[in-house]
Amino acid sequence: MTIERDDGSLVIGVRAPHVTVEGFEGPLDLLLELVEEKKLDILSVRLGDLAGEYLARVRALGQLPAAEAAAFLWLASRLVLLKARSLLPSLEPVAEEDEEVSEEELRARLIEYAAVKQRAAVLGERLRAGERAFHREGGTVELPPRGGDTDALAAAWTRVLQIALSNRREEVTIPPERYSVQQRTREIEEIVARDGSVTFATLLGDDPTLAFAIVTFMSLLDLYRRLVIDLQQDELYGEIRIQRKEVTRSGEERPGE
Amino acid sequence: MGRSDLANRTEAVLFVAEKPVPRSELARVVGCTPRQLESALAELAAAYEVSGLRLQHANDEWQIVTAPEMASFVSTYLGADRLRVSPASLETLAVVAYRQPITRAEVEAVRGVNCDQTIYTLMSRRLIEERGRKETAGRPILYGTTWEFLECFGLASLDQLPTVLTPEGVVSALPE
Amino acid sequence: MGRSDLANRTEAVLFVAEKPVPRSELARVVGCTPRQLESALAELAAAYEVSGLRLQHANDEWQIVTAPEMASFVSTYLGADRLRVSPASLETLAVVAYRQPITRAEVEAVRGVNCDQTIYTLMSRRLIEERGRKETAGRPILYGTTWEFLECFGLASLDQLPTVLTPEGVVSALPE
Repeated sequence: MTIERDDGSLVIGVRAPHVTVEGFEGPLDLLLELVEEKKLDILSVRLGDLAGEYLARVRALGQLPAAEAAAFLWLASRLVLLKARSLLPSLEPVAEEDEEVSEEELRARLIEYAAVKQRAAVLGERLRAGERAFHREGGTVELPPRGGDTDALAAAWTRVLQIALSNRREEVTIPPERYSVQQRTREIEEIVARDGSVTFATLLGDDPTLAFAIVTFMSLLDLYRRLVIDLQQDELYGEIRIQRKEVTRSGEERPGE
Repeated sequence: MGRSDLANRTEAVLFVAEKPVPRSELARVVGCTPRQLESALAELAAAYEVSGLRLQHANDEWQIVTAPEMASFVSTYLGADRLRVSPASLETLAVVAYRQPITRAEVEAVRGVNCDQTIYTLMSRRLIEERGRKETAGRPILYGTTWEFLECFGLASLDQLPTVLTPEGVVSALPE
Repeated sequence: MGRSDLANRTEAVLFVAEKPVPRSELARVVGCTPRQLESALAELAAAYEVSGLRLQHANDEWQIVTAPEMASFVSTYLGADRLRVSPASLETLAVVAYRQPITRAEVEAVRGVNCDQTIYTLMSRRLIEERGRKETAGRPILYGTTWEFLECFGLASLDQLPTVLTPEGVVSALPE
């Protein structure tokens, strides 16, 4: 399997980050492929009828990043619902009116997505054909008159740095980060032992990845289960505080010891 | 079959310009009314049909560029590299090109996937750019295609975007 | 009265060239013999007679320039702004200004694109100049900004270049 990356390099056997999941650009892409594969008319096929096959394909996708899995499964659940409704016309789910679940809505999205795919293909074709235009960089001015804008120069430098940075980002294939729950648990235990308490937000940091957030959360559950910490939240959606559990003198809260 | 003097003036000015020139500035420089300029530009565009050059425009800014058919020779001379865009970025680019100006959330609604990365890539290649803010909650950024986009795809203007046959009734019925 | 394809190729290449192009290079780029090129050049020169452009040559190096009659409009346009530098040239200038002395290859490594033309433009406007050679393989030319650069941007010295806040790790991680 070969993928052409944005920077023009070919990556063998590696998928571009965040973009492609097992060859599909997303849930709609998979659905569209099913429709096309079975040579169904996008305008008249009952989308719910594809639910079984869609789910089967999702199952076969194997390892899905959590965020993508959610999107695929969301669509799968919609398809199942459509299917169920067609089998049991009396089935009237509560408050579905303004949700994005109607067959028509889904069909319209699918059709638009099909158009997007075609347009992307046509644009890609043009790009491959390489028939681009060039403007003229040159000029006829010999001596620079005064009045150059130093801010523009600084802005250009900043832009170059950003581009250089982004190019580097694309060059480097970042290995998937690995946080073990064990390791994170130990870290949190140390923080709590040292500081007494810490907020959930602090533990997550400014820009946590999904994996990091999940591992942190699981670690907290584990610590809570093992009676190492107390969790406290004063109001709904409020700050979650993690506190070191007071060690009781008798130790009777530690079963098994 | 001589050309009009106005067309030649316009050509000379556009030739030395290193960036697209707004029509109003062009009219002022060559000394004519916007309407006269319009016919001069049309004359130039027609004359270029048989040449190695083209007249390109966007947002009523004009520039002379090379004809797309000549790209391979120009690339050879300039040592220019071929631009490559991943399929995912191409999809995002297609959505932006045909629906601009458009917010990221709107692009994502159409593609059904997160488009952070592809928008970032397209921005850093200058194929798309910010086009102000949408006056809705959160004032999200609007994106549109750039001058470079036209050049890279050899389009004289956005009107030349390839049309794709779709059941238009259905597509246009989508919520904007 | 269509033009030959060869004339159009030649036109496109000369259009993007910022410096006079030797005939031998031109022939190589457009893929023809020197004799064929000669007739293509003659064809172009004739076509330009009625246009705002002219074909100019010296020492068998060729260049498209604006027609002398158009000089007043061209200078009106060029004088309208102050310093005219394309965004691409400005980027190259920024790299040279902030990282001087620097070789062309180093500038290209930072910008990620071929910088031949922009360096030529900046040299011909005397915004950058040669600063000796780097003592590495091939002894490549080092570039730095000129006195005119300072004057043009109203800087008393290079210390006055606006500081740009960047994540230091990124800057220092750039290829040297």
